[in-house]
Amino acid sequence: MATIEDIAEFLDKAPGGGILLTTVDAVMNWSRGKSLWTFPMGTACCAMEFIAASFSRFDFDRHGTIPRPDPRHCDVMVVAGTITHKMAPAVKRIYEQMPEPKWVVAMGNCAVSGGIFYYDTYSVVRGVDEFLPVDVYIAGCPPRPEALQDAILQLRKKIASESISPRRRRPVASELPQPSDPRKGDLEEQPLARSKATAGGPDV
Amino acid sequence: MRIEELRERVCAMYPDLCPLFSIEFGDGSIAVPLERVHSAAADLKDMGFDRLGMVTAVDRGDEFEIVYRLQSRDLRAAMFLKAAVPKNDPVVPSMCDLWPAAEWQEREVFDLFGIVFDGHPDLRRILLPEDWSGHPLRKDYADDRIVRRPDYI
Amino acid sequence: MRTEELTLNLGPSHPSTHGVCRLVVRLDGEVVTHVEPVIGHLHRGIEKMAENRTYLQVVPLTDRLDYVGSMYANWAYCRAVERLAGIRVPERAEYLRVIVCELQRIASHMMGIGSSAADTGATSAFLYAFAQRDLVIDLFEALCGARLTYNYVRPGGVAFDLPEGWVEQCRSFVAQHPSAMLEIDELFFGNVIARARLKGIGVLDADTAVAWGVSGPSARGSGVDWDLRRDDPYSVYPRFDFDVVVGSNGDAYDRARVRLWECIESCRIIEQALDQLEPGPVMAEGLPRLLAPRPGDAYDHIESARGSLGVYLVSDGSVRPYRMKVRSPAFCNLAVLPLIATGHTLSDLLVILGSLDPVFGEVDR
Amino acid sequence: MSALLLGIAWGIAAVLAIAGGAVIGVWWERKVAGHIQLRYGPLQIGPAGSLQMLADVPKLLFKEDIVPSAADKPLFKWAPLMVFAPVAASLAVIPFAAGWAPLDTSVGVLFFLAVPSLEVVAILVAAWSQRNTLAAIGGLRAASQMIAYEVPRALSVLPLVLLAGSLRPTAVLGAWQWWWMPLLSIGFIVYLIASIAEMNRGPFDLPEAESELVAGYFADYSGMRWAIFMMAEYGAMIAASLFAAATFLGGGWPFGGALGTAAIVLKAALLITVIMWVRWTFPRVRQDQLLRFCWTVLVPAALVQLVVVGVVLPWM
Amino acid sequence: MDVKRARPAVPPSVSGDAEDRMGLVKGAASLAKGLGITLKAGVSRPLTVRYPQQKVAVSPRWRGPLALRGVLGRDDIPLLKSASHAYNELIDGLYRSDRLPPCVGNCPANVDARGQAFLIADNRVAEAYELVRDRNILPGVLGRICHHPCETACKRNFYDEPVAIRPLHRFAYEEYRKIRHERISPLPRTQGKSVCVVGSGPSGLAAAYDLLKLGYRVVMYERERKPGGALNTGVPAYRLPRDVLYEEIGDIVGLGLELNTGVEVGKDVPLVELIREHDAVLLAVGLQQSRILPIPGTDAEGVVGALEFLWSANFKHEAGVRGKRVLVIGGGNVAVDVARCALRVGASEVKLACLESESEMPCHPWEIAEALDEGVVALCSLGPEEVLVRHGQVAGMRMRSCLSVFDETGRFAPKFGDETTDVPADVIVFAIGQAPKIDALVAGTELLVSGRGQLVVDGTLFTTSVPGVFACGEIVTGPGSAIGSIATGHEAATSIHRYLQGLPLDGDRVARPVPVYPKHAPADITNVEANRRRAVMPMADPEERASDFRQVELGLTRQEAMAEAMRCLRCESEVCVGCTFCARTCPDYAIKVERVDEAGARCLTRYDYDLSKCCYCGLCAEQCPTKALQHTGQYELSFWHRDLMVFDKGEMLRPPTGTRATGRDGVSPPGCPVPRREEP
Repeated sequence: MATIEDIAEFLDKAPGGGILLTTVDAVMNWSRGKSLWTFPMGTACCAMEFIAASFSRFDFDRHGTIPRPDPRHCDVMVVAGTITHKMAPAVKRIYEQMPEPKWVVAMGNCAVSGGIFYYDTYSVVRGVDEFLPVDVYIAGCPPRPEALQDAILQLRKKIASESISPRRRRPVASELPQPSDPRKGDLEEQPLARSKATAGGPDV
Repeated sequence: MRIEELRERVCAMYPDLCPLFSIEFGDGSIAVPLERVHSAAADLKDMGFDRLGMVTAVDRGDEFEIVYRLQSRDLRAAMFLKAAVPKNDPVVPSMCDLWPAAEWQEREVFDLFGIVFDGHPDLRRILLPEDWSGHPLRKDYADDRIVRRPDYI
Repeated sequence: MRTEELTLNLGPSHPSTHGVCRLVVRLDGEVVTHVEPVIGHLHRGIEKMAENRTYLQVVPLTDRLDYVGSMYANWAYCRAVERLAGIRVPERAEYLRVIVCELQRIASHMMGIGSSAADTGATSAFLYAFAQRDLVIDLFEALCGARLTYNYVRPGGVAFDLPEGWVEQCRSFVAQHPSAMLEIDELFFGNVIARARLKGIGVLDADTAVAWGVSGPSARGSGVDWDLRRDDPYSVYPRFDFDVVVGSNGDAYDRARVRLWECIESCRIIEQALDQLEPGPVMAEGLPRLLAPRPGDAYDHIESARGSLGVYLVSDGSVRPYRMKVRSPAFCNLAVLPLIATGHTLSDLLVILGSLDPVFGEVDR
Repeated sequence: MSALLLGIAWGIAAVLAIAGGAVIGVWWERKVAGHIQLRYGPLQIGPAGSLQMLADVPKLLFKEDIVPSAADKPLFKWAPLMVFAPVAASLAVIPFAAGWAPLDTSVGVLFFLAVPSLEVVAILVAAWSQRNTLAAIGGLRAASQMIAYEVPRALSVLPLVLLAGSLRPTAVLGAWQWWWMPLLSIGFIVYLIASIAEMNRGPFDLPEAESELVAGYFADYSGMRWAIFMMAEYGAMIAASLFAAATFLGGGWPFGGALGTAAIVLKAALLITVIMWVRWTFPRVRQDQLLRFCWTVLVPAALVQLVVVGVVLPWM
Repeated sequence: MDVKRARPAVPPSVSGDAEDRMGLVKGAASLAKGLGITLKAGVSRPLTVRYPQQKVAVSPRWRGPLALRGVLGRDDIPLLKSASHAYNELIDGLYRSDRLPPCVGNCPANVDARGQAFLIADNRVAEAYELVRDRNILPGVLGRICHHPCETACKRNFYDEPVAIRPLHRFAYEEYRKIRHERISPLPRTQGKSVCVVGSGPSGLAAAYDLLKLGYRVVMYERERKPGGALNTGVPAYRLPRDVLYEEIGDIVGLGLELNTGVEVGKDVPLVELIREHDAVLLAVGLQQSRILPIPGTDAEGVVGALEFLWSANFKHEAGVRGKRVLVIGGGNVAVDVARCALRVGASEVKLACLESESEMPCHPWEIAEALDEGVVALCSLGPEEVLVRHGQVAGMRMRSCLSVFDETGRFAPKFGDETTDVPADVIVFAIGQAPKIDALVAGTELLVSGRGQLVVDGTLFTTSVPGVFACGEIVTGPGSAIGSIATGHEAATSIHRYLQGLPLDGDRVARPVPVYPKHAPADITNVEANRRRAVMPMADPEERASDFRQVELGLTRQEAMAEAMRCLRCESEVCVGCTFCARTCPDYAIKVERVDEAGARCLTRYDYDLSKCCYCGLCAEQCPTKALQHTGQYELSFWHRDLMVFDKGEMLRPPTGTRATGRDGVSPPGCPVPRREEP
């Protein structure tokens, strides 16, 4: 079976393939964007909103997005919930089980940065982007189901700019800038209100 | 049953421990020496405390305090059973033979405090990964993965 | 013929483990000979964090314990703080707490029943139950501006008074809910396949339930007639007329169906509470910004959707708890899983797990 | 030679038909499930989301084709086609119009019952080749289930053959009388239930039970290979429904000609809808219950039907 | 689903039928029923809201991401400035929109203390003074003697300590007096009508000031030789130096007031004449008579009323108590004043006896504390029974122990015990209240006087039984505070204005709301940073001060006052002052606030809000004193990069319209991380 890489390579080399490649890209991106099957990597509260998003009131299926329990059939991993150090290897493994092309949505603040579990806890990973390349971050604790649907619509925009050609491809996980400092989301620690007040003036 | 009645019954059973029975915030609590905690628990179970609601520990600085919450459906009463556990050799008799409910809860206390339960059938970490080092609910637990909160109130 | 046991690893991300639970199962054919739940995949160290938060700042943390029933953890925690700090809660606040917690019970049981149905493959029943839950969530959103993590019950009362029109909205929900429940009852619990799947599965007898510390609907399904709302009455519960629903067989069917009837009982309580609701303050007066209870320890518990949810607080007189321990019913209930699931098939194992209705935020804390 | 050419032509036609049918079927299933669940289902592409599959198919086609390193690679790669082929073949004997079937053989009914059974082998191959515990369990379940339900399925078709006096589907259709419908109602229901079990659909979807085995015997398949499994499943559903429409339900009756063919398709679509409706209503049965149900209810019921027909037959 | 009321009885057993297995027929029926239910659902209307075309109406309480309404350095707060007769509407409007600062709301005269602090912190002290003077006509005076209900309600009580509003009044006055001559000039008389005010106490002055500003001619009569009413005669000089009082009244005279002192209306000038002469008359004569208990022995020598005592102490610095033992009866502020004055005029020993227990004493706690500092002895829970007389001269007082003062309903109904004590004393001063003395005043007019000698006055419109004659101050309200009297003066002035303009007196007139503020438990300030603490008012040494009439409170320095003004939280202004309490309350520590404090250039320099840590609990916005920090209703919050989720000040100030999805402006290039935008 011809893989997408073969086609891309052929188009890259073929005369006039550039135009064709653009067309193929457009078709592929449309198709991928409209058929984002999600793997619900739901661990905590956000998983409830993920369920709500797929159920009667919000109905993810309208967007062509259906949750599949098997990572092999999925395009997007929605990390919904807190990821602990104990859970992280499993998440990474499931991500690796997903076939390319694949995307990651970090749903909710726990998945984005640890959120409320950022400080003072010993077991929470401060954001899944420490070990997964995240495409869309959703803020919220938990985000509304609409926010998740909005993120999928935003992800479509991102997909629309991608290409099947390796030369035009988006950077894959290993090429993305790796988070050097796991605490990058943290505002640098400084005394609470650095006051340049006149001598003796109160802080507040 | 009111707490005062409960105190009388406990005092009748253990005259020597009666001064250690305190009533605070509407709850009765008896502190016993560590070596008597199992026999006291067995006696209290015979008295009617058929449920072990909670097993936990508190790091009191120089020693641990192991706290059992006993509940009774028939007596309609609840009380604490507490014992001080030395920090250098934290070994507590397991309550699994009295209440199987203790099994997981004692594993949790072992996991988070490092208190060893003597006679527990399967004492392993339960919440943290097997290869974790340290017991995080101890006050002196140090872990460079912890980001300290800014210190202001 | 020589057979060999098959070791199977389910989870930690499995569609039917209701969160992040890993089940290490040994199978003889399809029959489970041994199962060990491996929990802690969602252990976030909330108890440690609470030692570093002020008493008020802990409330949002408790929201995240049992994320299907945030109100309960809020309430149990606040009761412990109130006991420790000697705060008297205004009556209206107590009524509001009862109303929101009974609504929360409905929302949580909808999830429990629904996932029981989904475990057996009856997805549509799950969606119908979830549609009812959505209505409750709408009520909560109107009340406190959040869908899941309410931060509504606070030490000293509740955060907000009812918005305009809320009582009517709530009444219309309560009025239609029992009939919707009966429909789900007919669709799922009356179904011959569901009965065949759930009846006689995972039998837990009453004595074992008590000895293992099982509480809530899971214990009541076994005939343990114990409900803190009635037997250790707190708040204004003694003022309401309601029945404690008790099963008899202790199987998955009874556990799940007790939940369904509890929802109908909750509706009764809510209606009575709405009738008795009087205007008044919803927050105790004169609370300082930073609570600093006197040193000591206190425990208080409430009947959550999963059982008796207790919070044990130790204060050292400072503005932060010295130690917080959550006695989570889901944790204790889950401990009996190996006991009752052994000998059943793999399919039943997940049904039994579902009938215990664990929420791993609370199990792992 | 011409037979081979015809065969190839038919093969292509069947693949296209099944692919088309599956595309429509998946969409229709999502719509049926959606509306039963108080939601819409696909809505964005095409009218009422009917072209949703146009997006899904290219995506699946060009997904990464993962072959697990532990898998038995040749078997793993070919298993989907092995599942697909019998289903495609079974379509050939269905009488789409009065007196015409693509492959009008005298043992057509037998062919229809026997060929899809080969799927069992393919599913076992697929399940075993993955070296995945869940898939293995799914494969085992599928095997026992499919073999067991062969019996009532075959028994339920037998009365038809008896009544028609022929194993040739066109002949069965030709001999069909409207009163066969009430007469064969038990057999029809047994056939429907057995077919649902054969095609591993709810409430008999144990081999691929989402909530237990995640995806069952095709757990490790991704992209197009998995799509072929899905197509085979829908193909089996279409084939079973078409066969039932063409035999039990009297084919084009009450119309003839092209209208008759349309009627067959319509009846099959109706049956498919019923199968989906059932799927989204009921819980799943357990393995032992599934087999017990087969032997204690379905087989006796099919036998009763046979006896009834046997009693009626001499009076005809 | 249909809404029908179904109340099924709970079945005796939830387990259902006894047998576990259903029969074939029942089983099939149950399946059919199930199919029926799903069919019904299948043909009914889906519940789906078709996002994004349709959107669920989000609850108005939705706790979305935070946004700031305004910030220090960019936005000014609104000053409560208005013509006096429209001031009520202003306050009422603020109250209705829940934007009334507690200090303003709790002040009887609704003085804009927030505006004062804002202006002082901006180094616009004279403006601050004038802003305050519009409501509190004697800021310098009240800045010394006011019982400051504003500070009681101050939201800072909740966080640490209240802002020192009263000392700021005083500070503003001290600054203002340096430039007074530049800013005082007679106001134009535009109305052509004249009003006569009888009495130059705070209420009369307040009314006169308002009327002057409205353009009326105002003539004021005062019995004493110096103006000020009770401020002049009653308040001890160690609390209020008289030059301050005269100076401030002089300012009002400078604005055009015609003040006639030493003229007693009713004796020197008949009231009837004034009514005839002027378009309106305002009676603001106050309470001029001390009450003395009807117990045996009060006619003995050495029994004095508080007013008389204070008068002589203030003006003669001699009250005939030198070297004598003084017993003051009463537990109010006047009693404390008397006691402290008695010390200053040379009493050898001062005791203060009152019915109430120590915690119930009606005087302000700080007053009694200062008095105790100076050596006054308080005898609590004692009721006077009899004055002990020896040779026609007071020898002491027999006191009976008092068990409780108020009954369950809170009415004054003292219960006495059996014990009695004799307290020896040479002089007994009764400071148990005052009564009006208006017989001479109203003689010859048609003014109605009640049986108890009180003028009949409408309590809200301040009209009397004669049209055109109004009354205000303590003759209306009974004994009260200076600022309370001023408030009645403003009201009376409004009535007079409406009367003279021919407008209905009540009509569309708005009553000032009386908000009830939650009582705060005193905040724990043990761990509070030093720069959050309230400026401490320097006091004269107790030993030293008890001997003379020099001021006890020494006033804030300029630096202290500026710093204190900066402590103001500017409640309800919707302008963030960078108080950092949101950062302190946040359970996730997701907020960082920084501010520069330089007079005239105060600015919030940094407000970083980490959207990705926030748990949307709402604690910060709930306790934000200014209501500048508010939740928006947004919920579509998708971002390309984690760094975009830290909102800076500019982002926080963006109006919460549109979508915040994908970061700034929603148009970041996909695929690559976007660097954090620098602050402009």
